[in-house]
Amino acid sequence: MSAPELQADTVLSVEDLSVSYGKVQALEDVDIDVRSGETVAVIGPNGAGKSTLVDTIGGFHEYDGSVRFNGTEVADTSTPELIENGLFYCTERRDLFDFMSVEQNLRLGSYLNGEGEEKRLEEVFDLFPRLEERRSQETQSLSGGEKQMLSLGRGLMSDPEFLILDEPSIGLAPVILQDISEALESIQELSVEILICEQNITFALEHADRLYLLENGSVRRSGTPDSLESDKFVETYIGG
Amino acid sequence: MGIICLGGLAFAPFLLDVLTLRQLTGALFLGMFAMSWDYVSGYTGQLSFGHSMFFAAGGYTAAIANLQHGVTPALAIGMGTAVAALFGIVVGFPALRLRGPYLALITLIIPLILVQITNIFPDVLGGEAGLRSPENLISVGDTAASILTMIGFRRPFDQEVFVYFYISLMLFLGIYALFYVFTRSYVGDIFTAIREDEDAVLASGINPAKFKVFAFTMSGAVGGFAGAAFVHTPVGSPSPGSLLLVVVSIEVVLISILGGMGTITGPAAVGIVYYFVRDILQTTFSHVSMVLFFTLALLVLFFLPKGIIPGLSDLSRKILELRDRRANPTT
Amino acid sequence: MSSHATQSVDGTARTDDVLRLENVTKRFGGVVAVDDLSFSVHDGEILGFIGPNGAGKSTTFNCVSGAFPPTDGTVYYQGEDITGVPQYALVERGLARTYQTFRPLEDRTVLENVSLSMVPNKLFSFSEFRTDVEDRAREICQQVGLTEYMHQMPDELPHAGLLRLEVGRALGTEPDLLLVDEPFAGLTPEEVDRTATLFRSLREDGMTLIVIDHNMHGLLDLVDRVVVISFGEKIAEGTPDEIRNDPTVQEAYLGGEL
Amino acid sequence: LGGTDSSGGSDGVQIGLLAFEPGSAPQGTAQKQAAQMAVDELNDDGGLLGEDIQLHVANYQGDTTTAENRYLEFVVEDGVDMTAGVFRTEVMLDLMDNIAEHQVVHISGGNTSPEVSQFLADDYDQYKYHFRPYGNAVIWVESVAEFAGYMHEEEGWDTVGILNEEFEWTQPFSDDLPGLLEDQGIDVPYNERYPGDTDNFTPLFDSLESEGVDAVLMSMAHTAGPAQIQWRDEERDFAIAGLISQINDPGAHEAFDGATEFAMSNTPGVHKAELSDQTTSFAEDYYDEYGVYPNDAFAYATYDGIKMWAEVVAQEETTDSETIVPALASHTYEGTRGTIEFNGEDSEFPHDAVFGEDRLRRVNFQWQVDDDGEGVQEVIYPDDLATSDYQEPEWF
Amino acid sequence: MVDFVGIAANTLILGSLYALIAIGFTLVFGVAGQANLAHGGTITIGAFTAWYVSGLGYSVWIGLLAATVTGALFHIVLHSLLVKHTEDPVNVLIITLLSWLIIEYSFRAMVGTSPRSVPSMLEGSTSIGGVSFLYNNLLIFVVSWLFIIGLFVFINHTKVGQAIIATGMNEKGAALVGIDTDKITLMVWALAGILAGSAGVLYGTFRAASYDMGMTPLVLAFAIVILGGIGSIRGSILAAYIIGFLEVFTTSAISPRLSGMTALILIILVLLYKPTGLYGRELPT
Ligand SMILES: Nc1ncnc2c1ncn2[C@@H]1O[C@H](COP(=O)(O)OP(=O)(O)OP(=O)(O)O)[C@@H](O)[C@H]1O
Ligand SMILES: Nc1ncnc2c1ncn2[C@@H]1O[C@H](COP(=O)(O)OP(=O)(O)OP(=O)(O)O)[C@@H](O)[C@H]1O
Ligand SMILES: CC(C)C[C@H](N)C(=O)O
Ligand SMILES: [Mg+2]
Ligand SMILES: [Mg+2]
Repeated sequence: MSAPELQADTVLSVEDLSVSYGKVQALEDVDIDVRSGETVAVIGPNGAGKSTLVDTIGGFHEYDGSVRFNGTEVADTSTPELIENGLFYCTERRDLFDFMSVEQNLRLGSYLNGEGEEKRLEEVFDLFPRLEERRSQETQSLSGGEKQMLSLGRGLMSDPEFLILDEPSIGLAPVILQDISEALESIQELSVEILICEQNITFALEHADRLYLLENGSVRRSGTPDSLESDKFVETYIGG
Repeated sequence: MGIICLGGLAFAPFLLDVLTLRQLTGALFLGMFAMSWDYVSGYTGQLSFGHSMFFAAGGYTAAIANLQHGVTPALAIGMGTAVAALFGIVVGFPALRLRGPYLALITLIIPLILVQITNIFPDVLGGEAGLRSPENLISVGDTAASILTMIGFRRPFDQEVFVYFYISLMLFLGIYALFYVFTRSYVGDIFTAIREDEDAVLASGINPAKFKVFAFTMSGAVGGFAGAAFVHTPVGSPSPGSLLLVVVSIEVVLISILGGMGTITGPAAVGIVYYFVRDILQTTFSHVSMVLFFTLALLVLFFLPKGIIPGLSDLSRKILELRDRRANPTT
Repeated sequence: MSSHATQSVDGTARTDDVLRLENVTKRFGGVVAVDDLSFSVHDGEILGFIGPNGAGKSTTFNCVSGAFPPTDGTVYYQGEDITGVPQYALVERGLARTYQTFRPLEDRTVLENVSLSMVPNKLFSFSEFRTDVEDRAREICQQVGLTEYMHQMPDELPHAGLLRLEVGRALGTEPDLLLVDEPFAGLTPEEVDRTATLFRSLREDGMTLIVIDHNMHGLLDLVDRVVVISFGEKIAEGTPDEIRNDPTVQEAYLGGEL
Repeated sequence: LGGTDSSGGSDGVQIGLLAFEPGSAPQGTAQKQAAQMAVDELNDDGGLLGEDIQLHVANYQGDTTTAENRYLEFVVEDGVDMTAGVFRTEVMLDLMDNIAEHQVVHISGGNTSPEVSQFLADDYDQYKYHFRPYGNAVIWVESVAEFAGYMHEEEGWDTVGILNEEFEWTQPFSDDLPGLLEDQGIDVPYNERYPGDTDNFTPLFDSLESEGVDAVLMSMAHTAGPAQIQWRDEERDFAIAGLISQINDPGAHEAFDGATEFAMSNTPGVHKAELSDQTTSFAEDYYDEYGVYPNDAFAYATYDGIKMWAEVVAQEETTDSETIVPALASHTYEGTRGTIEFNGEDSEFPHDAVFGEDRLRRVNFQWQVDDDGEGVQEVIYPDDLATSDYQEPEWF
Repeated sequence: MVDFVGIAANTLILGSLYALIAIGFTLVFGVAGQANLAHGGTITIGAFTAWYVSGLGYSVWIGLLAATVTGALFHIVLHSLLVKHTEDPVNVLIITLLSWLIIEYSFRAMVGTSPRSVPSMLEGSTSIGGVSFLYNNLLIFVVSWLFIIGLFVFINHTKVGQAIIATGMNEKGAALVGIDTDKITLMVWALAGILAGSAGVLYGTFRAASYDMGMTPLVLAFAIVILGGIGSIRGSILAAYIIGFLEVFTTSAISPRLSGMTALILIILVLLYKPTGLYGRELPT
């Protein structure tokens, strides 16, 4: 049990969460929380259940246990309501609108929050000039990395207060990764909470205030980057 | 289960009255048509909404060959099959370029056009009325007739029904076996892979085009063969209503889906049942019969989306599991 | 073999080239995805193929593997001009690839997925006995580390599992040259090592590989040689060390020293 | 056990009627009602051969396979002594072989193509079981042509278009009608056939108008609704006549929401035409029974056919086909529309009813609206039967 | 003699009517990926609603209004009761086909086989440049275009319209940006119901209402959608006019017997040449 004063500013709290796909138990009794202004990373081997976790938080799965965002249970909230409340989730598969232009995709990012759309569009283009170049290209023909940028850009268009990123570094060239790192930092400055699932540990350690290590659907370790870096268990996982 | 059904079919003439037996003969052909659809559409996922073109190609060719050119029935059936196979090739090629609904539309359109063509050339193609029935495949010989009389089939009508039932049953089983063997071989694996993802098939070093054309050709040939044989029996005639109209194509699709796509057995069995259910409703409910019939089909499909046969076996498996669990409550 | 193998525009070609691209260009409307690209791959090597996002790597793979023909230029495989030859025919000739986005057949198990790639591209064939195929498919599953998943459906696989399945399916076609698109994406370092080991062992067995990836730790440790492209053009070529230290590459791709 | 001889026929005289959608379609409903009335009357008079007649009605849904199944149920299962009905030529053609095989008398009630009697002309012995107590389309075409000649004289129909629905029975309208019209000095610039599922007549009517026709002669049995409605709504500048089967039904005016007004058609019988001294009494009895007047060939001929057959059966004291067929073929019967007699074996159309002054006749009527706003089928030709003058649409 | 002005006039009217029918179909097809064959039944429902309402003594305009309601209602019920719970697109196709047949045969049992005339929306006619036009037909043209333009603006220039398209492309993606996809899908169905219901009324005033009136327009709608390219409203309108023209032209200038055929043959040729239709996109695999 965490201390009462910590609970006060908990934005997302996951308690005793279990999720299964038919016979496959993907998550078991997971407890995770994200507090105001924090960046939290979830790391762990392939198939650990990271995507399942964030998918559940995004409202796409039925679950046992409790997942509360801003105090309300996700199961009782529709995905649009979650977005309305400031959550934005960039999925591992990106889920872009393939036959729309880059710009249309971005604009739909601010579907529920049309105010300041133009300004944010400029900001996204500043962050990813490549997207501005490809502004009217059909999304399906973008390269893998370009799609990843667009996915992030679309997330930013909603002016999120709480951003979930599932493997934002996947398929990105090192140069772009640096850009994304910078973008993430500037988002962090806006006191937006961020929950990242990452495989790229260096990237995760660099940005996270706290980390959770997930394995076989359960949390094995959690703590600050410093506390974890010296952890034997994590070390073996990171593999040096 | 299957064995009981087969046994029932084999002894049907001794179990059913002569008119029901005659209807069963017609139902067997519906089953053959449905199987030919399932072979291409159920397996490769290339939806054809105009399979009647093959039945008609076979049936009309055979009838014209026999009626207008005096070709013997057996040869005429062969010619019908060949022409239908040709249709299969002709449709198979666009199927290489067209996917999903695009292909469905093209296949739907072809019989629509054919119907109009038969109307434009009523002299050769018989128009709306269809052609007269060509010669029967065989006639009941004297010795056969006397044997049949001995086992209780006295009237020539009864004897004819008896003989053609067995002919149809042989064709039905032959076609079933043929499709069964093909779909259970690696060819079936490739067909279903094409249905799932053609690019994955390409990446596996298999040319999906070749297999698609093959599927259409073989399905067309078999459908055409059934159509050609059909018109040479006393139950069938080369008319748009029984071979060509869109309704025929749609019924075949409906049967296959109700029976379970990609199973061959399902469409074959449901084809037979379908024929009888429709007829029973028709005679008992007259003009609301079709409303009832389609509502029934809708409910079946809604509650057993995978079709009757797969759906029922799923269901029975579930019930068995449940019973197991009840039997050993500890587990 | 063919005379092509010895003649070349820039004279860099060697007779043991498995694959050679000459002046390959691919345009999509106004976009030039691949721009006059030439390079070659030697027999038995593992070539790294890198470049920024959108540089045209996957497009190059597509042009080579027969997904679509290049707008311009020629592709030679084992000395023969294969420009525009359809993919299935190339697979039959021993050129296979994996996709950046996975496309398993969702309706069948992992084992059956792998088996399919071993099925003959013939309408009537009795030569392949199903048990043989299955044994071989099992072997491949073991080789790529899918033993425990053999009888599961693709949608039950974790990310890495899908990736292995992708490789497994390609292996089923018994390729001589394998093009791999981003095999390390989303893998843990441990998984990256395992995959790299698999590639090395394939190479031991005589296979040639081209690998695209953005994971520089994983890739540069694995490959013998690297070709770097940017905006569709080749900007550098050399050993991993040369590439690591190449200022152009650092600027365009690595974003500083690694 | 299967295959036993079930054609008993011991439980009274039985009649099987193949009707098209009785209860919903006017054609089948008329057939069923007329047959029922004939049978009831016969039974009231003591039945046939000392027993009551039993009527079986089957809906064949306009489909050949269904028709064949129902037909076989009649002859094989029920062992009926006679069958009647069938209004589609296409279906009838298909049944001819079954009739030949089972050798049961069939009295048609609606189908009209000469192709049907062609079977008898080609092979009388095999197909002689079929009778059609109202003739065929060739006669009808003559009657329509005669009417057009009359209108040519009276109303100045100098140019006439022909438009036929694509069905077997309309073939004589396409083939024979133009010649018959031209012989009378009528110009025929337009002669087309259109698909039976047409519902857009605008372009067709445009073409007719641009040919400057005074009238169009149509033959159709399925598309009268849209054709009539569009003709009226678009206020087409030509009269419409011919053989429009659906508007021969006395309920058509109401069914088509009044769109039939001013349209004309040709029929073997309509209740206002005093074709015989029985016409009115039959029509009124029928009206009393069912609340509608009898319809076209479907009601009159079905009724007459059954009565005529019963008369022959009573006379021969058997229902056996081999006795009945020759007897019926040479019988003369006073029916609701005049005297029925069948063409002989060697005529062009064996077993179709004979037409002529003292035999059957055909009439042309027009839908007119009476003072109460009710639609009435007024006979306008031939003169001796006419009940009203031709009315020109007010928009001409 | 070929009457070109008449052909042009008829094409304009027919084409707009076809377009109205087809875009409802394309919306559902493009957005929800569901081929709704019951669209043909909706046309029948719309036409008979207007027939019934005008039979009660109200104006056809009220009938038109009522038909938009019944059309939308039918689609809402169909979708929420059946289609929503059916995953396989092929099953959706067959289930909607069966629903259509049930509607057809129910009307057949209730109203019978004979066609009914829906009163004109506006009586009388006028002559423009020597060709006479029924006011009703001009109205069909105008009303169709009002619906089409309204839809066009809605789809392309409103957020909800974009959400409709987005939902069609990627449902999860749409949910991620906050689109209530269930609501959108239902809305699209209702919208298509409105379009088909009113098309039924227009069709009824133009031709006649009958139980099987949906067949021809549905086959054409299917053809139009595919010729135009799935999901493309622009393509549908163009294709509707092409098909309308061919039908009118063949009937008037070649032979009525070929009227249904030329358009069909053209479709085959176009699709063989351009498998994704005029404005089509590759189907996502
Ligand atoms: N749709 C599904 N059906 C069945 N099992 C699934 C499904 N999706 C995921 N799983 C299983 O659930 C477990 C967790 O998967 P998840 O995708 O959440 O892992 P992950 O940590 O995100 O992995 P990765 O790093 O590879 O993305 C895995 O074992 C996977 O096989
Ligand atoms: N069909 C197409 N139409 C238009 N542009 C295209 C098409 N396919 C690819 N492109 C463009 O070509 C460029 C190269 O794409 P490609 O997928 O080859 O990049 P890549 O090097 O594989 O990048 P990544 O590492 O991000 O996967 C990109 O800018 C992409 O947007
Ligand atoms: C005029 C109608 C009674 C003709 C009928 N439909 C036939 O086929 O012969
Ligand atoms: Mg994941
Ligand atoms: Mg790529």
